[in-house]
Amino acid sequence: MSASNGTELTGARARAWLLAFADRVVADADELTELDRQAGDGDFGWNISSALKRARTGLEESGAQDPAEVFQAVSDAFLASGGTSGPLFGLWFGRLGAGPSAPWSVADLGRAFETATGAVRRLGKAEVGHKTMVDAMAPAAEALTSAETHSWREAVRGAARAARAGADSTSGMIAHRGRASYLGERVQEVLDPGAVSVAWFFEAAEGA
Amino acid sequence: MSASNGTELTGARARAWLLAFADRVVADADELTELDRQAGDGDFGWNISSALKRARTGLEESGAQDPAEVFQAVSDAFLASGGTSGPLFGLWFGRLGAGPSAPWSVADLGRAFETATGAVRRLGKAEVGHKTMVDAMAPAAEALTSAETHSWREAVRGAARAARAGADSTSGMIAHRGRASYLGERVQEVLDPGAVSVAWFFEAAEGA
Amino acid sequence: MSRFFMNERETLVEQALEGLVEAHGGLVDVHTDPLFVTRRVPAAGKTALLSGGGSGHEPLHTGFVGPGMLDAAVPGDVFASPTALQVRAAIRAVDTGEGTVMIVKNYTGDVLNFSIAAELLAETHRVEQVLVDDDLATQSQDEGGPGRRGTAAVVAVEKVCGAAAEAGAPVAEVRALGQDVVARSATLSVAFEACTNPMTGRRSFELEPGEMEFGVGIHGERGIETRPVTEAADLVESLVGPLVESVGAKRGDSVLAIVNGLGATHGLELGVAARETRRVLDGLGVSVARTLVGPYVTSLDMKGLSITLTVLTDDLVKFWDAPVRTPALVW
Amino acid sequence: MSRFFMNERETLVEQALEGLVEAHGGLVDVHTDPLFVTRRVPAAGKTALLSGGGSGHEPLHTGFVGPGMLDAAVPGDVFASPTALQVRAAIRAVDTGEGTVMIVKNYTGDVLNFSIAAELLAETHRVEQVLVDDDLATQSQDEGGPGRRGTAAVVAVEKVCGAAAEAGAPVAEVRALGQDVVARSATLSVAFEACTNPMTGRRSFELEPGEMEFGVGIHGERGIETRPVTEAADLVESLVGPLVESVGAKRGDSVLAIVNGLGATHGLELGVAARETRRVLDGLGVSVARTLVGPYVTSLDMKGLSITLTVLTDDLVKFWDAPVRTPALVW
Ligand SMILES: Nc1ncnc2c1ncn2[C@@H]1O[C@H](COP(=O)(O)OP(=O)(O)O)[C@@H](O)[C@H]1O
Ligand SMILES: Nc1ncnc2c1ncn2[C@@H]1O[C@H](COP(=O)(O)OP(=O)(O)O)[C@@H](O)[C@H]1O
Ligand SMILES: [Mg+2]
Ligand SMILES: [Mg+2]
Ligand SMILES: [Mg+2]
Ligand SMILES: [Mg+2]
Repeated sequence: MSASNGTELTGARARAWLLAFADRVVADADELTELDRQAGDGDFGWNISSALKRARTGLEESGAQDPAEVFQAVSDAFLASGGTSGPLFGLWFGRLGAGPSAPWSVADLGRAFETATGAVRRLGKAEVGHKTMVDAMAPAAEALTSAETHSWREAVRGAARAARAGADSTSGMIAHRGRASYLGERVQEVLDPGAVSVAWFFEAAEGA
Repeated sequence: MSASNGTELTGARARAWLLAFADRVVADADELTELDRQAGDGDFGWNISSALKRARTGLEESGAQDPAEVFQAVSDAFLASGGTSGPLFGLWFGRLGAGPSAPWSVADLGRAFETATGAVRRLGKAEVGHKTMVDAMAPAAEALTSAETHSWREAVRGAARAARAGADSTSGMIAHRGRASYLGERVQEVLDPGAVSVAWFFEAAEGA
Repeated sequence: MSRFFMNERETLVEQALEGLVEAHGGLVDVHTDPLFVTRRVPAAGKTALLSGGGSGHEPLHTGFVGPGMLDAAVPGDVFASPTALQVRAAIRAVDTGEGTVMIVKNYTGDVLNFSIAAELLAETHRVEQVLVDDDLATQSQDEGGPGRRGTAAVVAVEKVCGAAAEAGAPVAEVRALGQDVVARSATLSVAFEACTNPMTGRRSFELEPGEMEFGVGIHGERGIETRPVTEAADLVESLVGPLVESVGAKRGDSVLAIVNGLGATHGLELGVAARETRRVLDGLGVSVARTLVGPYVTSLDMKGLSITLTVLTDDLVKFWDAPVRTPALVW
Repeated sequence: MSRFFMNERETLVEQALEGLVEAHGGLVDVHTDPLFVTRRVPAAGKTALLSGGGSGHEPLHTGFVGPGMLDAAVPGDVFASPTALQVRAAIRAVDTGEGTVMIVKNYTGDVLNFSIAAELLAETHRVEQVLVDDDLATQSQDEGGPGRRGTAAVVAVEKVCGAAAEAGAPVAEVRALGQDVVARSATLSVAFEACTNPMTGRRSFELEPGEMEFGVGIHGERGIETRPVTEAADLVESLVGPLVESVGAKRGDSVLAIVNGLGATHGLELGVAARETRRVLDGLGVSVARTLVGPYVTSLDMKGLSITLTVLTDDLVKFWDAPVRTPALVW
């Protein structure tokens, strides 16, 4: 489903990206659930894959013209799924969905993810180091903003690498937000499932 | 605690017998419970050892003069312990407790156990082959009745052997009474715990 | 391996009853030595209604003592019948001269002890017995055998007899009504996980993943068959089908459905079971006039459920709907 | 390995609610798309009272809808907050112009979704929030952190606010009263066995024989410490001691004690716990004026219990005693 090696994020490419992300999450939901079982309440894989299944159906049927439309559809699916991750991802994708109604340049990408991540940080009162999805979102957004390239593929490769590093860094952290914070040092070594899913999100872009 | 090699069951010997029985049951209650777990509701070891603990306290303090008094005390303890085995053993020992108020000859023993076992058969509507305590009680009573000896030791040895054979025969039987009857062939190979406890009862006499 | 929350095993039932009074002291009193439970405010001038049996089935029977239901409950040790002496003391405490109806679940131990108690009082008290034997899984051809077990239909019997007694029905009538409810009722149970022995922490039987035990009773005993687990819809069909046939419910009949949790079954699961019960009966044209859903007759922490159907008459609906005020049932 | 009785996982919560209506159709209605539960007979001219949260805690909150308690309950999926759109729809359905008080257990997901719902209605509805954060185990120094979890004290809050709203208290008063109950309450929980994930059949954590998990919440998460199991008496002391200190109960004070089963805990066990709670408080000179014992705030089939203490005033006793008629609480 890989689109041409262009410099822009088109609607079609965004669709492919989100579908690849959804496929990955649905296939590997148990991995996320297991992390949430260890450090939270064991429903994260179910929560996120329910939302993305709903999103997938919507996307498969829609002929979204630009990235914003695609992100908005995904946002709606998350907002209809509750939990903690539901509204946070709903907000994240919702802010992306408020981006330009046209193909996005790498600069557009950077701006959109900065804004979206800022909203999540405010709503969740979460900063980098708190062991949440923000630990993967923030470095990815930063990588996109400071990308010294006009190539979509290179930009997202950098974002994926940053998100993965951010997710990995959550192992070793003592959580300050979310359910893992109740367990403190007892789950210090467990990866944050929200952050892992964000890494998967950017990794899915690499193939799109 | 073994009394002289006499021909009679004295009060002291009856007391020693019952205490030995109680000790055996309390020590090995888990074995009975496990049988009842497999074929019933898993409380037999608890039921019978609670009753015998109560009986033991009574017996240790009392200076029972004859066997009837000893059996009566044990009957009271069983009647105060409920379950199915409670009233049945209560009746059995109760009928024994109605025997002669003097040391018992082997012939007295035979008569007393025949009467007592008959009462259990009537109340429980249980016959030999139904996979209950009666499968050990009946052959033991018969062995005592037909004992061609005046020696207490020989008589109870025969009763113990008969009770043990009766208890062993319950493995292979399909139950017609008690909870095991609900399970039919599924627990055909399981020994009936009530019958096993009766075998222990007569075996305890051998050392008394 | 599991753990039962208690102090010494010897004091378990009595201490738990102290807790019942702690929570429902306005409704019930506990008598010790011997142990039994009565209403806080005794009723006079009515048929006395009493039940009992082994503990471990709570809220049965102690949770059903109060206006509109039982006058007394006599708890044995866990899964063991109470003694005849307990039952006798309870009858003496609640019989105010109008006679007593004892509701007895059909288990050898209960039948023995309750019968002995009644016989002990034969000279002085009029004591009648309703024998509850609703468990379809233990239907047997064995003449003189123990017969069907008594399980969750006992709740319907206690509620209906309780209302009738409260309304002034004499002993014979209360007894006949109870026996009629029994004749109109049948129950089937299934377990997904056995209960834990409070002493040993061991389960009463083991199931492999994907297995369930069909036709269990309420004492942790195995059922009649180990079957592969199925979805709720299919499972409820396999329970309700035989029940409908057994009670002879026909198109147009009204039934009471008791969807009962055996201990560790969650409210969500019981909700699904209630929904499926209604669906299956709708499909057969049988109307579910009343439904009771909850853990009312438990088997310690057994994970499973039972479904009871009782074919209703207008009178039975009236008695079912009559006010009741007990620790476990209030309306 | 255990099994959750259901059909497809997707339909679990909705089908379970159909079962709730099956059993309590006279009291509650279920609305779908979006999903929420209201009283069958809507109340008008009073402050609307609403709560909700993840499912799996039944009878909380859907079992507390009815006269004297909630006007609506908004259930999420198992252990997952409902969506803001569900909450908004429920508020719209029950707010008759007098305003709404939302009772929210303190979890990030619930706080987010309920707050978003209130903001969405800011122009048209007066919506106030009571935040319940009674779980002593999650007391933390972390400024801006999630704070204490909300657990079983929510029952006291819903009962008291429900009575006040029924009695005509305006929004601000109901809210203040609720917040006051929260301030007077604390809860500690302990688990002997973790709950089972409905999807995987796996336990949320494993304990070795002889271990218990101290300070758990109601989502199957581990507690603050794994400890060796102790007898009921010692264990209750270790729960009640810190609670008394936290709520500042002094000799002569009266408290409400909620002895709550987490799912698979048996009535006998809860009875013993209630008895021990009274014993420990007696020893401290604190009077247990009211006790609620049962599985009211569950964590699926978790084996364990929580104890909640609320320091009472005469007014709170009055509101606690006021009549209530819901699926799970009637008096
Ligand atoms: N305050 C917060 N800010 C940002 N992300 C958060 C916050 N709290 C939790 N999260 C993220 O949400 C994930 C858990 O989501 P989910 O399982 O849906 O929540 P829960 O079951 O705790 O309601 C965590 O892995 C974490 O990444
Ligand atoms: N009808 C009966 N007649 C004689 N003995 C019986 C009868 N039913 C059961 N028993 C005996 O009782 C034993 C079980 O006793 P117990 O565990 O106290 O009973 P339960 O738990 O079934 O009430 C059985 O092993 C059997 O020997
Ligand atoms: Mg989670
Ligand atoms: Mg037994
Ligand atoms: Mg028993
Ligand atoms: Mg959750």
